[in-house]
Amino acid sequence: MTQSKTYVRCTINGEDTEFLCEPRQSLLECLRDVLRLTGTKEGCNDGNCGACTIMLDDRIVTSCLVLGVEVNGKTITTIEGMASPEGLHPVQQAFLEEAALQCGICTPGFLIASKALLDTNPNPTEEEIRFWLANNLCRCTGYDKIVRAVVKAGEKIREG
Amino acid sequence: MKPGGAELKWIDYSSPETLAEALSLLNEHQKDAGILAGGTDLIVKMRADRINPGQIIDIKSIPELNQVNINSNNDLTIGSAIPCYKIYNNDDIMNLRPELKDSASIIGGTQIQGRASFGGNICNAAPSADSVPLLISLGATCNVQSVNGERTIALEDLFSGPGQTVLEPNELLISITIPKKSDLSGANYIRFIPRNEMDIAVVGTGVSVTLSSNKKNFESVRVSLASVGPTPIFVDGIDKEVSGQEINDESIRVVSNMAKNASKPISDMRGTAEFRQHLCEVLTRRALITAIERAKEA
Amino acid sequence: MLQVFIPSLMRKLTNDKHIVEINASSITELINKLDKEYPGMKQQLTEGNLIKDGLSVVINDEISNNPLLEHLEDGFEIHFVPTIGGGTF
Amino acid sequence: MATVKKDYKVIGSRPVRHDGVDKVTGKAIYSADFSISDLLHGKVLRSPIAHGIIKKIDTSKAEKLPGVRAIVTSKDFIGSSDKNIETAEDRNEGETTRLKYLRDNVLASDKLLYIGQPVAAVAATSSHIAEEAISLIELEYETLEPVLNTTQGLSSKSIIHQELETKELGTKVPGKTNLAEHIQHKLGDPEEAFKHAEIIVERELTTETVHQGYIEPHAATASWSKDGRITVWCSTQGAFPARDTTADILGVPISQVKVVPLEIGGGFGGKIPVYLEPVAALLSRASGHPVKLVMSRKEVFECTGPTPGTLMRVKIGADKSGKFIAAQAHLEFEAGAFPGSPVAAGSYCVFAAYDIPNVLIDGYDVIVNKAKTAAYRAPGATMAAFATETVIDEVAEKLQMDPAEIRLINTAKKGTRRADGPVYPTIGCEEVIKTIKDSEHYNSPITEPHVGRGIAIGYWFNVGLESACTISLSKNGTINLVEGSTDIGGTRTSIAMQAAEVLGLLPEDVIPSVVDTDSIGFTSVTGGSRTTYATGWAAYEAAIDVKNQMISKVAGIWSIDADNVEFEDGVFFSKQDTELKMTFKELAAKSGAPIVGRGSVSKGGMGAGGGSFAGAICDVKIDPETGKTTVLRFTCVQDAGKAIYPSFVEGQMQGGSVQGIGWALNEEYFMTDDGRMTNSSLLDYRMPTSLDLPMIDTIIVEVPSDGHPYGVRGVGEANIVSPPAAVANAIYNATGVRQSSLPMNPASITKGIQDHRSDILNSMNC
Repeated sequence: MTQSKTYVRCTINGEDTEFLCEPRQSLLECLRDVLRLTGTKEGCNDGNCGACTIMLDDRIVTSCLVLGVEVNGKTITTIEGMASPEGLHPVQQAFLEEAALQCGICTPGFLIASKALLDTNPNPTEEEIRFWLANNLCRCTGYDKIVRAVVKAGEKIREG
Repeated sequence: MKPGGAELKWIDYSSPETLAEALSLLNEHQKDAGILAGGTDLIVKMRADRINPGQIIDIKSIPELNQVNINSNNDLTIGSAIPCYKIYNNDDIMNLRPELKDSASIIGGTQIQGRASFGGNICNAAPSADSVPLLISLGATCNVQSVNGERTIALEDLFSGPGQTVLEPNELLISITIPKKSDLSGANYIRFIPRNEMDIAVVGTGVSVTLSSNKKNFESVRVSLASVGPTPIFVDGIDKEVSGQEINDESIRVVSNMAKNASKPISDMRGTAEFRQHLCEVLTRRALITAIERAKEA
Repeated sequence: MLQVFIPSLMRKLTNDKHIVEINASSITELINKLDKEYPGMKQQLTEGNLIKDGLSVVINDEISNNPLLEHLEDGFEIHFVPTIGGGTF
Repeated sequence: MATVKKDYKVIGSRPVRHDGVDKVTGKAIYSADFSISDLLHGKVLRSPIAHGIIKKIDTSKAEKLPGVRAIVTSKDFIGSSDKNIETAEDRNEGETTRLKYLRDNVLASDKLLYIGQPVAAVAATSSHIAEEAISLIELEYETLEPVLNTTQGLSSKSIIHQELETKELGTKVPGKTNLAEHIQHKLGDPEEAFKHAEIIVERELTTETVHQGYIEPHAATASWSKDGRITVWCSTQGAFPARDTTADILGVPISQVKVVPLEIGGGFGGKIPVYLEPVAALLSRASGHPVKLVMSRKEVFECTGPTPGTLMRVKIGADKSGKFIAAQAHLEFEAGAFPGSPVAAGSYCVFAAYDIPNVLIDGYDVIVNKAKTAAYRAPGATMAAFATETVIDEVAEKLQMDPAEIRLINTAKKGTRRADGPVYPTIGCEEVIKTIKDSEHYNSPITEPHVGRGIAIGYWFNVGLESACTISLSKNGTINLVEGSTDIGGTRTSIAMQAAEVLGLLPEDVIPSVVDTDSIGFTSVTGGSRTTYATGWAAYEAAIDVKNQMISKVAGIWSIDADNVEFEDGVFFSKQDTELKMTFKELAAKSGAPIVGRGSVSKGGMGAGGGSFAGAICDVKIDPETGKTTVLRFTCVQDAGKAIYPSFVEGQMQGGSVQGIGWALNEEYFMTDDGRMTNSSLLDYRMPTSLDLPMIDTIIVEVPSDGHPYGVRGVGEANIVSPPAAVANAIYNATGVRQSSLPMNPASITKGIQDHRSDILNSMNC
């Protein structure tokens, strides 16, 4: 078989998007190298750090363990799609206000994961937050301020 | 040294929409095929150069592999490609077999559970697979098909070695069937890991128990272990020892010691053989106690 | 007077004396005077008129970035200490 | 010099950080995000063995692969390797480094010294092709016996560097050896003093290799232009040191190299060394294209500097009242394949929290066949404190003293002479211990079984070094602040706030930028807890410069003497004529020569500002059957001097604490007997996840440092020093068994409990 690229059509951050990729390219590579959406980060490339977390249809996944060719017809949200023209999402705002980031490399993954949690459970307990975010590693903060930011964002979301 | 965790070699990819198409592709490519459901083991192994399939067959679009079915006998059949989160978020499954959450909610973390399936966890055939011990203790069977036909294999008979199953290269795991739940039965899976998530089981224990009608005696106990041998281990002969026995510290200890004695662990970076044997006893006892409590509540 | 602390590994040159008092206004002057009193000191401390590789000079309580440029005043404490190698900061 | 003014307007507040919005929206550009026209992608071939001799590197097959544009080996370096050079880091350390060692660590020349050492590199049109080409390079070698720990290193006949001689205070001791350096500090007469001790506790302890674990892998892009100029875009803790080292390794003048530091995804000391930059540059020269190299996680673990495994013996003697009268430490640290473990720093810190009159410390820097170790947050101090603080706990127990009380009566304070000689300026050790002793946490009751509490104290000496900063005043009354400290945790803001305070501005009126090495004066690494301290000081100086120029300007406008102008609360006014007033913004809008302020500082090496002390209180619960430790509650107490941005200070304290907890419980390199790491993934190198931790409480103590205009002490490091010892002491209190090795994993705790039980049973049988 000749080694040719595959055509993929999907929705990314609300936009109808087409791209060509090799079947061996992960969705993470496609986002970063093909589509130049570099907000999604690579920390380990084997699903253990969560820095490449994105929303794939209704669920967060690590995009390093998804092939680009798998997302034909699917809907993807990355960090670039989180803020609206009106401003930051409450979870982004809370991360800033609570100093929930230091170096910031894990932050996009944490934000996508935290938003997904709050979308279904805007009033999570500390334990629920810690359990949900256990697939996202942060080496700078010790998670304390991240947990606080998620709680605060939940409050903001509940207030509307 | 290969730059680890890095680039995949060239692959071809197809995403068949019917079972027949998938089986035909698999038959064509045999050992060169890599079955992609969640990819959380497959892609990791390919990156680490541990396997190099040339043809990836994505089975997520095949209806039969994505169905949950409860028949009139209350046997539960779960499609092999269903990701973990759809198992513990499925009310029908949780009403019938709430214990499946024990394992489905601890495989990897939240993101991994968005992709990883029981089918993949089983076919990856790691001795540490978290979904397997509980399913074995529940008496689960595997529904397997190829272009030549279909067959059913008891889950405990599926594994032939680390990463190895008895499946033929052209056979596909379609679904897993868990026989109907007996009255006064309960089950539990627990594992030991140094962290609290995102870890490989040092030891895992799945226990299923059925009580006598007075809830005071064992009727049946099935125990299966992870990470203490080259394959998941079904602990044989427990029923012979404790069926009909009164449930007390002594009979519980008989079961947990049988589990310990059935284990054949090795020492590696995740734990020494001695520590693992010790944990087998502890975890089996704890899982059994939880399973008994659940059975009494049932 | 400066208080010069002699590192333990050099005390064989000072007959095990830990502290030596010397009048000097620069490190170079100090080392020359030390060497006069305790021959061999200069060779231990310098190489080509510079402080030897692997040695740092502490003036009072901080390691000096440019010891040869520092003006020393009466009452200062001088220490010669092993450098902190290996990407420690 | 520390000001007495306490009512700061900006300092102590918590504004939104200047780089924050870009970092929460994915716009911030980190090293792997960088791209440029005509870019090639590179991969590195690495040593498959821990110790051997290179016989041949055959790249001919790889060169023929379509898409391959260049392959380089150490032969591509310009000029001789046989000389000593002074790296930017060395300049502050008063030593030089063999150029051969620096080069061999980025591309091996004659020997293979550790698994993962770079041997050759490929640039190709895609990373997939580059990786394929790597597998086509044929490396022939002869295997030698590897040396894998300090005991082997000090006894083995297998000599790693034939020319290496042991250094003692810069003087070489002749003889072939793997011992690169012997350090000694001696105070008083410890031998005699131990004879008079009421009680002596001596223990041998070990720690395993651990990694900094930053989430962003190393990445660098280099472009070597036809005119000889080299531009490097990379992730580094110090753009200037990276520039200087890259130039040295390449054999070109530093003026030919420009380093553009991109956003950095964590470092903790591990992104001070240069690994990829010179290799990318060589590939760029050979191919004529810019070349990008990105490490995989496996490469990060196996090929970049972790902090070493150690073997330590610590002995403390105390009198009846609990006063320490003598102490001795023997510290063996693995350097990795080249000299330079953090044993020197460990030797400085091992007893630094205490006033002990008689001390002997010996430190040994031992070469082994593992990746060259690098700095990791308070390098060397954490292991040393694990030893000291667990021994002190045992002394306290034997004397039936409260663990905080024994530390308090022995605390170091201003005027205490350390074993290495100097006396302390104003420090906050006593205040930290008192804060622990008086805290609600320390005084809360423990009611559950299998729960224990431990405390420990840690010190990091902090450094000052060089920093530069310029400030340009804009017509709208805002300032652009340009600095050279790469920002890992919000230092742009903590630096900007110090300038804002001087000029009466709001934090958002300061626009800080971290710039390339052509655009600002030399600035040392972001490390040694120095950035907020020293670069903040440079910003303070630059702001003073701006203020003085504005005073001159307004004096000119008013035709009065500049000495008669005052500036307060954002308003310039005449001391004599109360009618003469102008706000900062009004004056900024007046035309005239542009106002540019400069700040440039050189603030000493070790001990800058007196360093920082921190302490930890830890409650753990042990599952006695599985040995699993749950951290129930954790409090970090640290002296910040003055907390410029309290949230960031807390963040450093929490982050350091959690790294220390990970080190205590589960982090370690598993190595085979032939020197291969078997757990080089974030699955099996078990750093703490959010689910493994409680909230981390913080108590900031403020004992202003002498010297710094706001009394700042660096807070980046001291917080990691005490946690492993605090956890160890808590585990002891929960189980009755002392742990003498890190990590204290479930298997070792279980074994400890089982052995302890059998000891008790045996003694009952007797």
